[in-house]
Amino acid sequence: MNKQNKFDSTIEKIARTTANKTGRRGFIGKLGGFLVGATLLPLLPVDRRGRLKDAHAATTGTMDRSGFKPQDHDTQACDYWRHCSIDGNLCDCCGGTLTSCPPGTSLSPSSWVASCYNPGDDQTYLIAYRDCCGKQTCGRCSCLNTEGELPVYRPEFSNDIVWCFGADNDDMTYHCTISPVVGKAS
Amino acid sequence: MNKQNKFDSTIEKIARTTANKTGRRGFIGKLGGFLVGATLLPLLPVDRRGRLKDAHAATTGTMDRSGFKPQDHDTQACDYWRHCSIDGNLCDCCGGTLTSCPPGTSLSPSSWVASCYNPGDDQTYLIAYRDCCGKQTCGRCSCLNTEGELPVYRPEFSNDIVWCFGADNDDMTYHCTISPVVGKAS
Amino acid sequence: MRIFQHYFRNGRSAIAGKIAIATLLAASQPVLAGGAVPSQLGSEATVQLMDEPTILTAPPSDAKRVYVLDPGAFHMTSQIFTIDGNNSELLGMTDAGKLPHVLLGDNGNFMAVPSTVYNRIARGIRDDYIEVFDTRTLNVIADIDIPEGRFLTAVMEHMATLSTDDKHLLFQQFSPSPAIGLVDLEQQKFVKMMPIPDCYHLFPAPNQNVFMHCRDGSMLQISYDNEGNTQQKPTKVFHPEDDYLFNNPAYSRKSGRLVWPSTNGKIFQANLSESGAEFLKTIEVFSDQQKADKWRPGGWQPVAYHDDRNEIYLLADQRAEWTHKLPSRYVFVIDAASGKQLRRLELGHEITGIGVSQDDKPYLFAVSADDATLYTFDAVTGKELSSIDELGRAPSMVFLPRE
Amino acid sequence: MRIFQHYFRNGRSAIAGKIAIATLLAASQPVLAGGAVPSQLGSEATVQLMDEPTILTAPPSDAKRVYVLDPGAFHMTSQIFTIDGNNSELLGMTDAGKLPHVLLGDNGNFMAVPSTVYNRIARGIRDDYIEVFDTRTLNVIADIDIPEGRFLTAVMEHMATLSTDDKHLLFQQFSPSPAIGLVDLEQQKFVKMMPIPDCYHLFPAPNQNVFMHCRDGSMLQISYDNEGNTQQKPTKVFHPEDDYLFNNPAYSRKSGRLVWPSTNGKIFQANLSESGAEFLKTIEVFSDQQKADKWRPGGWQPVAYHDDRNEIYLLADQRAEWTHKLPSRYVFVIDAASGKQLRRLELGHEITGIGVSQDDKPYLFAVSADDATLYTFDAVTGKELSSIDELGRAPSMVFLPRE
Repeated sequence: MNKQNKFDSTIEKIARTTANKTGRRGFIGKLGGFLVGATLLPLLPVDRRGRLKDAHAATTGTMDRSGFKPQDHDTQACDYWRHCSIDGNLCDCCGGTLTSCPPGTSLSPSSWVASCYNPGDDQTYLIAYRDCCGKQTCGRCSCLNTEGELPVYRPEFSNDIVWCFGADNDDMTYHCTISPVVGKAS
Repeated sequence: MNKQNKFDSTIEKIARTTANKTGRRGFIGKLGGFLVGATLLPLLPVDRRGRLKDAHAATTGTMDRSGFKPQDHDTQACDYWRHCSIDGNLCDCCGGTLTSCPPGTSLSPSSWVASCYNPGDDQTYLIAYRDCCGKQTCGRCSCLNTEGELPVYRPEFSNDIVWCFGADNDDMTYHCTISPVVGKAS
Repeated sequence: MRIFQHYFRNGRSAIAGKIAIATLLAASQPVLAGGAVPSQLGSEATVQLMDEPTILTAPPSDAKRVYVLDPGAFHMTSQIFTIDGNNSELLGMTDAGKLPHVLLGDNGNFMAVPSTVYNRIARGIRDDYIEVFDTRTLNVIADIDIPEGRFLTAVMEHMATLSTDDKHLLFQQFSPSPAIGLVDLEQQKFVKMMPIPDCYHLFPAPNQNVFMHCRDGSMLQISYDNEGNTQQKPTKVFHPEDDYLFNNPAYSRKSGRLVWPSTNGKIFQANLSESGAEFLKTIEVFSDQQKADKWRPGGWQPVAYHDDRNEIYLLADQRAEWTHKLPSRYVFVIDAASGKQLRRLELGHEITGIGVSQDDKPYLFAVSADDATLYTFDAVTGKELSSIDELGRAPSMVFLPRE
Repeated sequence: MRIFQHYFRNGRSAIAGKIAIATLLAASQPVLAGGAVPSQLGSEATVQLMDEPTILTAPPSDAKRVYVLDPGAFHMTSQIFTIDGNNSELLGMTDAGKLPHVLLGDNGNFMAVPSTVYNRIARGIRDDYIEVFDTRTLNVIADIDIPEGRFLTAVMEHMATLSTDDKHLLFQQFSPSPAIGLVDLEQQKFVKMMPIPDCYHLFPAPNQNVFMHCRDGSMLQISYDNEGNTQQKPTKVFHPEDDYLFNNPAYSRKSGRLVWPSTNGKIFQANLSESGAEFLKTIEVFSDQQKADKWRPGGWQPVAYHDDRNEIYLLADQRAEWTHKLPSRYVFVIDAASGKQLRRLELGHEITGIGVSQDDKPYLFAVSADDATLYTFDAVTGKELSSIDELGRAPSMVFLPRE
């Protein structure tokens, strides 16, 4: 319950930051304040233990109504902490990795963001989800996580959009999602 | 076992008829002899009891390695006797009926044939399977029946071909299959 | 109705013309496609049958006609299932491309489907278009080219709409800049991308008006003429920033009633008309005790509204925060005037989206993406009446005429 | 190899040219597609990351590279999964249209995929084409237009083929008349539809020869020149009419060995070369006792052949007659010279199709359409080594380099 509260306050902070930068009633806010902080953070919770490849990689860790319960050891499970706001397929199960697109896809430079809690170091990080585009839906490791996910009128937090803006060849087609870290969110 | 033998001999009869008409080593034979007989037969095992619509029409009656075991009461099950050589979807589950295509599809005038045993009257009938075309695969009531089904080099008995030759708009795309009767096969 | 007849008179020949061009193109290829019956197949290819195969036509639409959309999970192709909701009988299917909209016009007599395809499955040349189908024959009666501007999201019912008089179709563009695409259905042609500010959803009102919801919590009223010139007027802010509204509100083209729940259990309502937006008192759905018991709304298409009964149907379950898109097993029926809970229906299945028929013996239609099944309930008693399964990969939305 | 390098030198620019044309076409539309990052998204759209996202490249192909094809059930789109068979690791996916072929050339360095799409999902304008992919980047290195003549059947491995030198690609037409489509891969262009009699499958032999199997039980040897002129010569009849051959025989482009089981448990073999077809002694796979116990072959891709070990792998199970397409749970390993059963592998899963790696520690790859899973076994001991699941809707075939 404590962690949940902490998480909520992070999301609220993002929302307020956005509002502050642009005025509550402005159009779309910017995460500028965040980014400055983020790029100064040298230590990242990147998993350096190598990937725990499970040959039998059925979709696991699916969220239910009891909420998102993050773990920090299996990047190919839906409940891996960085995936807290992914509605789609983990690229790690599609020929990519946690932060790389599969061969033959195109990486969109645009992203939606969420604030995810890492149980490994008890810290919260900002994740910028990027879609790998130009192939049909991967179909493996399908996750529906919605931690901090906002409606479409707050597009920068919405995971319902095909986030392929700026992808090669104008391919607005969804294949899978990677979970790179922007930086600490608190 | 008796029925199985009877069935086999029917298939063989078709094969021989085909061969006789065109010579064993000719190209593709004709079912001419059959058709003359068939069109003279007035009595057909058409189900006149009305359709037994099951609101919960999951795929049922799927064939296993013990072989095709026909029944004569549920036209929406894979094991309904007329479907003995269907590899695909029953139009009866797709908005059509046993002998009608669903709205918006096109009916191919071409067909593959098989000889199916009707347990209701202990007779064997020739069925000319026709594909309804121009929409993507229906997906409901998927059956893989292969009673009397022959390899592609005997195309008139092969259910692996997209049988949309002659369909409207050249749409060589498979939606579902109907099971009209040609006539008695013995 | 006039438009519909127009399609039949002129639309058909327009389509036939397109197909003729396609055939000409094909004929310039060295070899034709497989249209003709191959000569080497012989007589069995056109064997004479004792049965008389036909192509069916669906019965006319009624209040309990239901369309179920399976867009998959952002897949490149979709299926729309036409179902007779009286008895859960499947009447036919319609194909569409990536993340299509399903727009029912003329009391359900036609269906317009804005759609997107690529010529190499998920890459290559993009093509956006609107197909109009006769809902009895499921034949295409118009195929209208539009700019490649559809905003591709998990399907949100009101990101495209027919005007209240069925004369126009409007669809939303997000990139490269916000706009509404205006399509003239009578002329069967695209008119213009009409620039707008950063607003979302399209709720039509009479006389070429449409309302959108903007990021700041206000609505924007847009009047447009036949050439796509607009006048735009904002309403007041009607909901706080931290009440996050669901992506799929209920809106009645007939009455102009907008019913919009938030993830924390409030319902915002407005009556939209040419003269503006009239906002109603916000409903707090759950009691303090229910909130303490973690009752919250959830699902993809979580709300339906019955015009004549003035009843709101809301999908809900006991759940943690931030699980607002997961399915629910219950529907709370709320009086839209008083905000009181009238009854709670236990559906017994994991339901993704709901709709209610607008007749006086209403049925509640509830689709489960998990089960790929549409369940039908008596909307008053909550009794399960029938169901139909095998509806594709992940059917997530239901559509009814006149809603 | 030469062809492959050619693609890299020239193919790329050809493709780039096509895309440029596509862009020009798009630019003539009133509004462009969503390629640019929408201005209204602001800086978060291109936020700077601590991680460095990249696009991966697969390691070079080896003998244990496996491709699994999921064509669905006559669906309009397909997926091809690239898998490192050493450890069942998925390396990437490739899209294709309706009932595509998977043709591996240059020891697995490129993959050619003849495919078919329609511009309105399953109707409208048909487009047949061949895409050539670099198997490391999975990028398209050529897109070759062909006439709309592909014979659309549940995918049969040998209805399209590369020539033994990878210079040509051949595909089969059935309607309106039987023919082979000849494609020049070096020139990246379609050459000609070459008329043939009523024969099926394409088994390439050196120096522009290809063999087909005809309805009467003979083979037809076809020599073709670069312009698509043919010389055709029939072989003797090599199997009786009532031995129904499976639709998917095993054929080694390397050795010219054709291994073709019938549904009643015989195996016909031939060595195909420029000088003709040499037919080997027919193998009777099962003993009288095994036949009495109803052992019969079955599956969609029921046979594989290991060149150096001269071993035949045959999917089989105890089954009724006329169940030849249902999956099997066992593989019988047969000495191709003596016809003797060497060993029987119990797979423990319902297997649809098999392939074997051509190295000296061969793995048997077995795909289950029911489980949507590829299982990997030691081909000698039969021990299950690994598996990978969630491979689409109904993956039914495996392909390996050099087979």
